[in-house]
Amino acid sequence: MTRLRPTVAEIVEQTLALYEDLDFSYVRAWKSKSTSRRAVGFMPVYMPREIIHAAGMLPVGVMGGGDRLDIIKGDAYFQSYLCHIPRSTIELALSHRLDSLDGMVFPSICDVIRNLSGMWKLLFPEKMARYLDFPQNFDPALGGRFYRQELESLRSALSELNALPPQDSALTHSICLFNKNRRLVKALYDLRASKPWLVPTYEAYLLLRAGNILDVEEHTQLLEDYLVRVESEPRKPMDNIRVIVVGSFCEQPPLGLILTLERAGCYIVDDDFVLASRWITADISKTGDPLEALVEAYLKNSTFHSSKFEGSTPKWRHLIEQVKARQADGVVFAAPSFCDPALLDQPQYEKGLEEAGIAHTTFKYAENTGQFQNIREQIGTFSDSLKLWSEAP
Amino acid sequence: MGYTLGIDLGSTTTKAILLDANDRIVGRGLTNTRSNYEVATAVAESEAKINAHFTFLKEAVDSSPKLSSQAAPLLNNLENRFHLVQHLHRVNRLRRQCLFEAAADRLLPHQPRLTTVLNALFDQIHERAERSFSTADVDRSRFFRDIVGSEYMALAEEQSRESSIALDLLMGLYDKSILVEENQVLDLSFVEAIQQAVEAAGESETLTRVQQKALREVVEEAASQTLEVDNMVGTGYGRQRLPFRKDQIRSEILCHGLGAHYFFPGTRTVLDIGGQDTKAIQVDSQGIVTSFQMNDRCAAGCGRYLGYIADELNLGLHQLGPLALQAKRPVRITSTCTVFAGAELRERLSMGDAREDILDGLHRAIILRAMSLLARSGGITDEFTFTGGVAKNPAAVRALTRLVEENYGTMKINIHPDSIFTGAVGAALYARHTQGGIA
Amino acid sequence: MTTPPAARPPEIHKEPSMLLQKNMLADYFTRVSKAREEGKKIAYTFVPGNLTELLHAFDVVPVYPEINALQNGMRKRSAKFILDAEKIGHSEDVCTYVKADLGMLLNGNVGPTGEIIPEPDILLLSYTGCFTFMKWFEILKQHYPKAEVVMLQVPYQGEGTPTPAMREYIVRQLRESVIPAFERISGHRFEEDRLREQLRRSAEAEEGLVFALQSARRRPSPIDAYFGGVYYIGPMFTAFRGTPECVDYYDTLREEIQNRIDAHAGPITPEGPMAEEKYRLIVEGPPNWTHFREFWKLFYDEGAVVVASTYTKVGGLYDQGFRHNPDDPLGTLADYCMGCYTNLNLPTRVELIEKYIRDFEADGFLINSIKSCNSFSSGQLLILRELERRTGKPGGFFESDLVDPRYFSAANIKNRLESYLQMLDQRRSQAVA
Amino acid sequence: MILTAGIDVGASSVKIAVLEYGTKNAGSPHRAIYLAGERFHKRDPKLVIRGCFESALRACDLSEDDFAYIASTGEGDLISFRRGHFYGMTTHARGAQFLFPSTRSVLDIGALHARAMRVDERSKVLQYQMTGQCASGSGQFLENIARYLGVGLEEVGPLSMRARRPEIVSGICAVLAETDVINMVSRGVETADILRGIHESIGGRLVRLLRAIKAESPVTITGGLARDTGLMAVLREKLSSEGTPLEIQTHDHSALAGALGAALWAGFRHERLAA
Ligand SMILES: Nc1ncnc2c1ncn2[C@@H]1O[C@H](COP(=O)(O)OP(=O)(O)O)[C@@H](O)[C@H]1O
Ligand SMILES: Nc1ncnc2c1ncn2[C@@H]1O[C@H](COP(=O)(O)OP(=O)(O)O)[C@@H](O)[C@H]1O
Ligand code: SF4
Ligand code: SF4
Ligand code: SF4
Repeated sequence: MTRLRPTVAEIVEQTLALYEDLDFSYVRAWKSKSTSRRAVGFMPVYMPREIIHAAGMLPVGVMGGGDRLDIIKGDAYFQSYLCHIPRSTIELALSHRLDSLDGMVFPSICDVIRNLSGMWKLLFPEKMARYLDFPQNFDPALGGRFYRQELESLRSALSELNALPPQDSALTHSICLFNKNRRLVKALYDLRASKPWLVPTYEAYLLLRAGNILDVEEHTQLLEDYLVRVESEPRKPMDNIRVIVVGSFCEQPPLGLILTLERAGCYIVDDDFVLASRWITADISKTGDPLEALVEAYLKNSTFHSSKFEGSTPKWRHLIEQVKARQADGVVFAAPSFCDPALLDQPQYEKGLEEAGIAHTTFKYAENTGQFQNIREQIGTFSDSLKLWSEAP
Repeated sequence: MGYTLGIDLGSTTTKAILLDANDRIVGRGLTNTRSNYEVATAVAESEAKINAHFTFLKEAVDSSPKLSSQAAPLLNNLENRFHLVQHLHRVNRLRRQCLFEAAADRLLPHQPRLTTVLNALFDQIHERAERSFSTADVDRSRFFRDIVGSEYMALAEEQSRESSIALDLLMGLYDKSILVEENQVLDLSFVEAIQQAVEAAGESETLTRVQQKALREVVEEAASQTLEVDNMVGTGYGRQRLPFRKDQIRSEILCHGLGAHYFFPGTRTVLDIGGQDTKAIQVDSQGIVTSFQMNDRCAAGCGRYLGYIADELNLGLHQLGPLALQAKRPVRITSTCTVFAGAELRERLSMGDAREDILDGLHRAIILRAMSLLARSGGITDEFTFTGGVAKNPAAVRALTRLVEENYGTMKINIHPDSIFTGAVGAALYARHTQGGIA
Repeated sequence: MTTPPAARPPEIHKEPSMLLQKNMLADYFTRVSKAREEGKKIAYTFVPGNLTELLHAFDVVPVYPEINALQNGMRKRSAKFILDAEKIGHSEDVCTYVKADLGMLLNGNVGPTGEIIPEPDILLLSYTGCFTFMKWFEILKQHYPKAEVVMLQVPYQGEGTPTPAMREYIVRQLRESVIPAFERISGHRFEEDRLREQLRRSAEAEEGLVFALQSARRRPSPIDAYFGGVYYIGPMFTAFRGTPECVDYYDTLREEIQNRIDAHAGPITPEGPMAEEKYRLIVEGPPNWTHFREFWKLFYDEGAVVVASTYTKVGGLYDQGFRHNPDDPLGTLADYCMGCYTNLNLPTRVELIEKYIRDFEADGFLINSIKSCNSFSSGQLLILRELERRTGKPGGFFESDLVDPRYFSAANIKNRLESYLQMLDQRRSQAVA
Repeated sequence: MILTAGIDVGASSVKIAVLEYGTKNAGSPHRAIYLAGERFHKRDPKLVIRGCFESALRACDLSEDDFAYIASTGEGDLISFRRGHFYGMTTHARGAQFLFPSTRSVLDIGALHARAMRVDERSKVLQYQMTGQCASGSGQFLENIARYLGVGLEEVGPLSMRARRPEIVSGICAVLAETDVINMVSRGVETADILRGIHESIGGRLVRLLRAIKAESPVTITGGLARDTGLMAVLREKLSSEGTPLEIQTHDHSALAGALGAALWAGFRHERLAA
């Protein structure tokens, strides 16, 4: 059967609809196909989605409520000096928008998300809520062993949801599907880096967000379609600077912010948005024990990140490498307000960049920020400063 | 027979309530808070007493066979006249103060011209007051400062155009003088003012000689009633600085809870949006507070936010809500900060958005903040009472009603016409009931 | 109103144990400052889940950046330090302990007592219950390139109980990476018996601490378990656990409290002895250090006594039965690390406070929510509601910060405390009527 | 020589600069021939901007067509008759360096925002930092306070310098400040001490901004608050006593630096486009 590839406009429309759907109707629809179907949500930044998928379930990335959700009850649970994502996530749950999720996994990223796991247990005792610890000790015999035990325990918790015993073959199969997906996401990022005018970050971002919810094969197909179609879009390069955005890994910037960055003269050539789709940087082994393969991928092939102990190579080194690889002109630190992991890293990054003579700029946002004036001014000046001065007075 | 007095020294307004021995409200006093809390308290108290005198007067007129037929217009007229007398008195004081400021050394070169301009300006204020106070509906929620301020501003603009005296200079004089004026207690007694009012009323009304005499008699009688205050309790933002004993001071949270219970015994949740703070309070069946939340020191969630916006638009506070109700395509306001919202408002206006549509968004913004506070205090339980100055604003009420319905379901929402006095009522109740030692 | 310069503030009341502790602390800072001269190695490490006994077993001198920050906060030095850290690019939003520490470093690492704190040889990243610790040492590592980071990851009790896998993970890390690293750096071989000896003394002192904490069950309570409590935990949670001085300290403390019990006396506060115990409260969350005395006085003025607090459990839940066990040295360290208060998940924290409210017959509970500390603070509003629902006791909520004076508003807190206590009064009188 | 105009639309006022721009060929220096600002005072900004621009035309006896390039900066969206737009910091940096060629850092303090920039000798912005979305400590904040105290804006500076015992305040809301100020007045705190306290607190924030960008000396102050001599005094004091000393300088035309910068960039851009 031949299938007509959707156009770029159609893909954008579809992904935007998914992004804006705070009711997760896709999940409902997916589940309605069979009574045994289950969906499990997970918080940013990383989740070994293969495990959920292999259990016959839909992994759903929950990334807060964005800028269209009014916070009515969520503030009842969080002080003003905490970041925004937990309150909007609670709001989603209290307003029954997450009812289609049979469980939630809270990966170890920071104390806020960690405590959120306990809050979930108190508020929704009937739902599965798991905290998933990641190793900070990267010795396979120590951290690796511990992480494997964590994964096993998660696996059995999941199997309680649909009473199906875990199967290694299923996990291997899932690993293959996600490997393919990751390769395409990587292709998308590479294309954007080489021809940023062709792949606006607005679109790339929506595509990534779609991957948070769509079934992995469907998403892979969508990526493929986009990559084929976008090549023939009549898009022209502009006089923009190339930047890498760092710090937006958990609470996501509002779409308006991404647009503002682009309009103020920046091509984003790398970023840490929706990081779960790119956390693992190489194919996960599809031979041998699949759990072991997941553990190994985490220990050896995961990206540098604020909630991962940096070990002997400071994170700014990785960032500088990234700047070079992506031929970026500068770095934009965009962190959510009150995000300790991102904000505590920033001065180190800045220092490293300064020593390397790489331009950078910093601002904070919240997922529901509606005012971009300040940011526009700032980013506009940043891009002005990088491009106006080639022959200035 | 003794009365109790409750004073709620709010950040924007100071409220006083007089309760009689049966806990009936006989007097209400309202004034704007100013730098001198004692003055604010004294003014509110005297306003409450004046109001009580009018209450007595009304009773006397109603029961006087000679006057009862014309009671309503007569009293209304009398009250307007009374306030005009007070108002003009203050206008004159303000005029003197402005002239005095204009004589400052650094202004000497301008002084002759300034004097002329100021006198012309105040003559007009005077005239306008005569006119506006005689037409029946004066908006009493606007204080001296606001009424005179906006007139002064408009007239000063005119004058500065005509006379080449800088607007900033004229406004500066006003800003200085109003502060001085406001920090004085009114040196005009009820008796003096009411007599002048009666004179004026006598001249204008078609009263028979007999009626005029009867009027004088009831007025005299009402004026001579003494208001023995047995005990008083102060509450509110500035309570710590009230010249009261410690046991005469109660937290505004408690007073609000009790006051809301007084008006609506079924109340379980109270939302109070005042000038500088917003409180969400849960009370039990006795009006005793069980939990509460207050906002941070940020104007974005309270009445001052709307006040600031009203200033930006050169509107009176009371005009804001009705305008917002006419919104057709509500605008979502993106700034949180009041000052930034003001800038956003101006920007949007000049981009062509309608005033009412923006206003609707601004009202919604403040109510959204209140919703979050309510949630933090424990949600909303039937019956729900909305108090504070902002409860007078119909657009705020509408936004609240909608959001409550959407998020907590249908329930009874109470708003009392005297709701701004809720805290003062609570305080007056405490004043009565702590006397017997039931603290 | 201003105080005339002649009028000195009233004499601060200090108990003998407090004076003793003050001396211990002074000695300690001197010891730290001299460590390098004496050829000793220095490890920086964190309070919750600290391995003090193990460090002592290697003759390594522990330095606790948190304690430095706290002490600097109490001595009103932190404000400047925090600003200095913000000047080099640290955000206003992040934990102020970190910034206070960095600020001190930027100002020559002169410690709270005026003595210089030497650079670390080891950054012992044994961290319990807080992610910021990890960031903190990543930052310090940039400043001290010569120091070696030794990682001991302590898993969080996400599901409410420590699992054998977690315990095994810690024990293995201790055995296979922490201890070898210490042997290498300190040049001393690991002697298990030395560690056992330390642990034995730890357990002994722990009995004393528990006696103090439990004494608050009496009416009137002879102690304040929050403001006073932070002193009582001082030696136990830091450099003294496992030492003979520590045992002595708790003996002194026990005697002092016993005397007050016998005399039916209330706690001693800096303002003088507490007159009448009008309210018995439980407090969750750390105190504010920059206005510690002011904060305490607000309670003192109202006759409010704190009978139990969670902050006094950040270095272990001894009152719930945990004791260091010399017979299983590494296992007991693992249990200790995992059991610290901020490593408990929220449901467990709620249960613990609920238990305190009942066991200590509290009239209500207060939460002091600390801006710095996501580990403590995130979720506290739910804790509040959950406790109110379960116990029917009203809760009060304050916000302040540990060492950043910008976030302490005495007027605000006073207002809230007063309102809260009046509310308690009202409910009490209603209950009587 | 060509004519350019720069229009800086701020939160509280519009500023216009008309420039005789000395092109490369002509080699003549740039010369400002008209500089003015006007406050919106609650009027429709668009009308004020237009009116202000027309006054400029009248004063210089020019028509719109005489300009080679009209550039906007700030909220330039409000200007329909511009040819190009430059971002605020780009223009303030340029303007500041025009006023003081030695400028190495710029601190622009306007009605709602403050921003600090470090610039190189070609007025390229190397690093910068801005204040956030709370108006506490902004120009508008100061203006409100002055109003509550019944003090004219131009008196604020001189008064503050007369303070003897500054009343330290921190982080108070720009709108609610009214009551805080009222409280202070009622406690008998002198107006001068209140103002100085506020200057101290604003100054502290500004110093932090400058330190955050590792500002270098000399720092040129631009924006309306450059006129506030009291604030300048506080800044001078703080910058000479805390950390590496920084020298600050203000110019009579500091408030117009943005407009000037825009007009300068306008000329630069025009030449590039023409080339
Ligand atoms: N007539 C009115 N119409 C609409 N809003 C009003 C009116 N009067 C007062 N308000 C609002 O109420 C606020 C003052 O409320 P109030 O309860 O008196 O405050 P406080 O007790 O803090 O002084 C004002 O800031 C204003 O927003
Ligand atoms: N003489 C003065 N003394 C003190 N402040 C002043 C003076 N003149 C103007 N200002 C301040 O300058 C601010 C306006 O600065 P400006 O740079 O024009 O702002 P914007 O560009 O944002 O409109 C006003 O808020 C006012 O507080
Ligand atoms: S935004 Fe930052 S602080 Fe908030 S939950 Fe995410 S990682 Fe944690
Ligand atoms: S976040 Fe809390 S536990 Fe962590 S370092 Fe800061 S104060 Fe300590
Ligand atoms: S955000 Fe605006 S309204 Fe809120 S405190 Fe700051 S200045 Fe005041």
